[in-house]
Amino acid sequence: MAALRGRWPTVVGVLAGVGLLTALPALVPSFYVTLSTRIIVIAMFALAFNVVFGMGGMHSLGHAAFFGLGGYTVGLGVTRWDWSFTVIVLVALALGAFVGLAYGILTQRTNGIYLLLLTLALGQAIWGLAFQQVEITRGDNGISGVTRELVPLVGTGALSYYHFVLLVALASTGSLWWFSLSPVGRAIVGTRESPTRMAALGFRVGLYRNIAFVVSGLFSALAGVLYTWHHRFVSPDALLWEMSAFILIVAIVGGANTFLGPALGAAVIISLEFWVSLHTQRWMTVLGLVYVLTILFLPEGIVGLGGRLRRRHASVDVPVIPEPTASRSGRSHE
Amino acid sequence: MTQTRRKLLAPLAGMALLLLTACDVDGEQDDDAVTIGLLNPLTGPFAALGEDVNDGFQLYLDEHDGRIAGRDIEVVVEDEANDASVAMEAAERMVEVEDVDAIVGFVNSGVAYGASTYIAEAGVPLIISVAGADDLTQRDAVGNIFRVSYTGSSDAMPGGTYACEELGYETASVVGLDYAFGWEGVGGFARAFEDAGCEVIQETYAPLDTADWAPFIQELDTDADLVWVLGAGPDAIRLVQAYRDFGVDVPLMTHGSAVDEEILEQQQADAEGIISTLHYSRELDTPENEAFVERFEGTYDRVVSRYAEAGWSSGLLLEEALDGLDAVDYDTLTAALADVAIDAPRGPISFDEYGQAVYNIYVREVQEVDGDYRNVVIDTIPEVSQFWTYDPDEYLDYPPYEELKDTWAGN
Amino acid sequence: MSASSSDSGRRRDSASRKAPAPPAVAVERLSVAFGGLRAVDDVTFDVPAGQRRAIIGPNGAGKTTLFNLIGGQLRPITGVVRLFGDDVTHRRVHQRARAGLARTFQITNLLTELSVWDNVLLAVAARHAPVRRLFWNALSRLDSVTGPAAELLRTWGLWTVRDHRVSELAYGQQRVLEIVLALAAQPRILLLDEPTAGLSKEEAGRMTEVAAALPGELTLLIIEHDMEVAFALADVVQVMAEGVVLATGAPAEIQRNDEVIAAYLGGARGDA
Amino acid sequence: MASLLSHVLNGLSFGSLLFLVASGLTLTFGLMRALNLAHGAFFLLGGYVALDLLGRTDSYWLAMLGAVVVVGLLGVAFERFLVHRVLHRELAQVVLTIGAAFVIADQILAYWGGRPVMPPRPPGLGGSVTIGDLTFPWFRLSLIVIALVVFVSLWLLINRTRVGAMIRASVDDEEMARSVGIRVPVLFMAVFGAGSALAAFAGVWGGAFTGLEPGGEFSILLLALVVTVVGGLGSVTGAFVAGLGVGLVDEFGKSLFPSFALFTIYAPVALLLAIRPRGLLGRVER
Repeated sequence: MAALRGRWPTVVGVLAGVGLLTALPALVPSFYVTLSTRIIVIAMFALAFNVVFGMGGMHSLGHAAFFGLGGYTVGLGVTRWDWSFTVIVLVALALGAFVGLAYGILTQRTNGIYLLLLTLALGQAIWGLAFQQVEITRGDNGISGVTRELVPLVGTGALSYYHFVLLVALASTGSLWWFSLSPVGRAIVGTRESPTRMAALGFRVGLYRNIAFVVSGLFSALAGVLYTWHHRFVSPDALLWEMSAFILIVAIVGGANTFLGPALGAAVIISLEFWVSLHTQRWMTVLGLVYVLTILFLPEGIVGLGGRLRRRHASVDVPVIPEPTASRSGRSHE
Repeated sequence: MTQTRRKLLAPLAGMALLLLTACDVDGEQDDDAVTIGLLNPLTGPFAALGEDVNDGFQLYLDEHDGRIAGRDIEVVVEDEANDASVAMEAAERMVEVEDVDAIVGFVNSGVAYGASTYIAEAGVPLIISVAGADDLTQRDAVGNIFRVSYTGSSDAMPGGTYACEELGYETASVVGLDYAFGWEGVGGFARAFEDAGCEVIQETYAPLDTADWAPFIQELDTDADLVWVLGAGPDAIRLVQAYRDFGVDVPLMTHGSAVDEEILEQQQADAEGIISTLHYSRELDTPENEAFVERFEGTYDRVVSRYAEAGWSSGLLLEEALDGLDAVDYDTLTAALADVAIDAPRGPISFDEYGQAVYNIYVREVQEVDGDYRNVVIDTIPEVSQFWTYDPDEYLDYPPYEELKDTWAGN
Repeated sequence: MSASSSDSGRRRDSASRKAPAPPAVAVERLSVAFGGLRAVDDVTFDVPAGQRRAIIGPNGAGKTTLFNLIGGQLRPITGVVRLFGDDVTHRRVHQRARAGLARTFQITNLLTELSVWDNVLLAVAARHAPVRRLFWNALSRLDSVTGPAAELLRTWGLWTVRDHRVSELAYGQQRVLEIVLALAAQPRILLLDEPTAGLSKEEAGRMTEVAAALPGELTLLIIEHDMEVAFALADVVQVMAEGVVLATGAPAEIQRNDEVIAAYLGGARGDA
Repeated sequence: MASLLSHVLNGLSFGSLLFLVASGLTLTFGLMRALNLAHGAFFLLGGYVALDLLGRTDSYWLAMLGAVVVVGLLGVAFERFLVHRVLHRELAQVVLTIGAAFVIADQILAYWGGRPVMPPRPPGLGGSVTIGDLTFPWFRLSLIVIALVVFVSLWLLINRTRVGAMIRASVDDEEMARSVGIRVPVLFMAVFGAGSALAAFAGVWGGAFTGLEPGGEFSILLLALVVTVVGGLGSVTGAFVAGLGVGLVDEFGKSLFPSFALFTIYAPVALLLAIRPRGLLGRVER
């Protein structure tokens, strides 16, 4: 198929983007490095979420569970059980994958609004656990003092942590990109389009839904790990349904039917939230209006919009099926 | 696969562009002006508390037309939004972009804990306006973090001793909300009550935001001489209502936060007769308090609250600290704050070496005063430390209250 | 599902004689009901391997329901379904597909927002278990998949529209793609559910030629309303009405069968 | 140890409140397949508007009526200009109504401030009744009566009136309903308006139990969602049964296990949804 040569513009685009993000700390005042780190972590979470939402077509409102569990693994791993960095990351990923599998199995028989409400209930059940098991999680006060000594090849400063997060985010984005193109990834997209057709082709639909949740849970937990180390603090809010609603909206605004859309959604929403709250105390009203207007005028999200414009211009006069070489093909007329 | 190129390029460029536009650098500085950051919640469940603190502080500035200790004061207000990640970024922005000289903030203890790591590192003096978690000014005390409000246990311990020694109650059933403030309040009361020779016979915790308090109220051991409650906000309203609804005729005593002025305004007759201990009451008849209450309620036409007093007092504290200070920087301001002594509406305030305010504790009783229900001051316990009558080092060796939860009754 | 008693009897007979090749599709006392109405009522028939059987009958005769029972989309209340002698009554749809059964749907059921190319790639990928479990290599780079896919699209004249979304295709092309997806899995049994529905006369003619040219060893069951198409394609015609099989036989024979004519013209057995 | 009767009465009264809170949500979903996640915000708005009117008119009933009408009309407008455009796209409804909840809650905060308030109890329902050693507040008994009245009237509206039949027809097959002359848009506006009015009524009457505060828009929503979902999305009877059920479970749960909290209800709810997505009595999607 197309050799790398044919995809030259894409490679340049990616390299330019990566270069820009790497050089970002030098371009902006140091405060915005912290903000950018949060954007990148949330962007990574949004991409992981999109494996279930955009690719799998499953409306999950309970993804904070993976994110928060990853965060708590770090919080407890550092302050209470003093695990090593590798153990913390492995446990977080295993936890994310395991809970992801549980979500997949429990949501086998549901779709649409019922799946949304089921994942909401699951997420809240896990939030309730963290909120209530006070002896372990210190409940509402959360866990602070989650120092970054354990994080390898990086000092504890905000700048070096930014680069660490960027590295991990790019690696995850790359692997999620390859995963989305892999047979399993395309099969997940297929189950979104038509589960009955995919089953008739020989795909075990339930399995692919589970894989989507496992992969999504795993990378969401990883994002949760980075989020806690970034803030050096974790509280039940990281598990609360409002975080699940936030990431859902980020993916929609960004454009869930594209690969990088949700990442852009994260940048747009967090920057907007930050910029608007500088200028008005009523930033919640502005955000609410943004969500309403997005749904009404930008249903496919910002990146999706590009797609729709492109499609509208590309002339869609489908040519009549040419006379086939052999005589064995139905001919359609216009 | 031609679309992939455009799909990849657009988002990356878009993301970078957005980051650049987000940083409109402002915050021009003139040299002798002092910038104070107000980082309290303006949205979410604690929005009212945050606004009271900010209004109290602003009112104090307005009384001195924007200049205290001979310096122009610039105020930067940001929303803590009851969210640790937002609060941390706001604190960092205040320090690095707005170049604030001090911060007055934090209502939610979880958020205060979250942001304290950064603030300790940055060294900017912080006056905690409300957040009550004990360890912020005890085990995790940091030189540049002060607190003008109470710790979870500080205003409860005097109540324990007073109930046992002065009011003559021998047994008590204690009820608290199941989060840090609840364990610390209940623990403080129980420790003092039992050390004064009386006995806690029942200990109950109800989750934050309990919708229906009936089951807890009906489980109360009515043989107890006293029921002591640690509740706040809407929980306090619902709790006292259920207490009266189910006709529990055991005297009710609470931590002052359960009958805060703005809560009492909703409780009205339900709260009649409740005795409580707190470092402030609207009915204090000191000249400073009368002037403060009259100005606040005149300017904002809502009843004054201890949060507003905390904002006003922070202004007073900063004025005293800035007075006679030639170079204002983190260290000089922190050092100056450490040994201020002022007469605030609540009475005299100074800081102990952990940064916690030392102040009077008032025993109040809810009485009807010309048609309205007020916390009438019936006794004063002067100059109370956060460790009450215990030696600080000995007190800090006790296990933290979260580990003492469920251990007070029955031993 | 109660194991039908006659099952043991059959095994003894086949064991003693050199077992003849088991029928591609064997259906025994099959029934399913929707709220009291028996859509398929105690149906039994065999389709030997390689046979082309058209199933005709008025609307509501239970034809598509029968296909859904054979395909696994529906579970029967009684009866057994066997593919090449294997009892698949309790097997899931994807297991039957892997056993060599492919089908098209009466109402077009494609991966509409994906391109024609992606649809066929997935259909071909479905055959190879190892490909189905591949997490890393890009599906569009696997020669073992792209080769057959390209060949199929060229054969069926959809190569030029491979990059278009399925939703942008003409209806006729979508019906052709349904067949292509079914064939991509190199099935041994192919269920065609009204392949010519919604097509013009001329297109139907083309489709019939296409069906006729399918490989001989492929067992073909076609649900068809158009008598001409049915009789042109099928070795055997099976007539169904109100959930039961009225008659089965060579096309010529069926044309003369009065019961069939009655069923169509709404005779003795009441309106279909 | 409180008597069994008082536990049952507590459970039923709290359960009645839960049904009251969920009734509006069940109505809009049941009849219109519209999941209104701004339901909690309408609840709050009803309470705050009533308090505001009470301050001006000093008449409880007038204030309540005013609040119910104002919020009902807002519901009609909300359906007409926003919800109607996303009627069959459930995910779009979720995001749109969450956004609306943000806006309404923030405007309440801006206009009425963030201090927790509690609407007064309806006149005459203040005290408690004492039978033997059991003291029980009249107000909680009134909750049981009100829930019954609301349940019966909703059930009749949906199942026994022409309007109910027309609404169900329009939901099942909008084109068909239009073709037989049912003015579907007007009906949907009416249903959504009624749902919002119910939320406002619950905000006034139920608000005297729950209290009103910023953040209530989502805590109340979650209570309503649990009841609606457990009862079976769209089934009024289901919501009534589930409301009382959850109320009793919460009551007995708290008295038996000290650390029981309402949010430990989410795990069993999740399991129920996994096994029976349609909830206890939900109608199976056709």
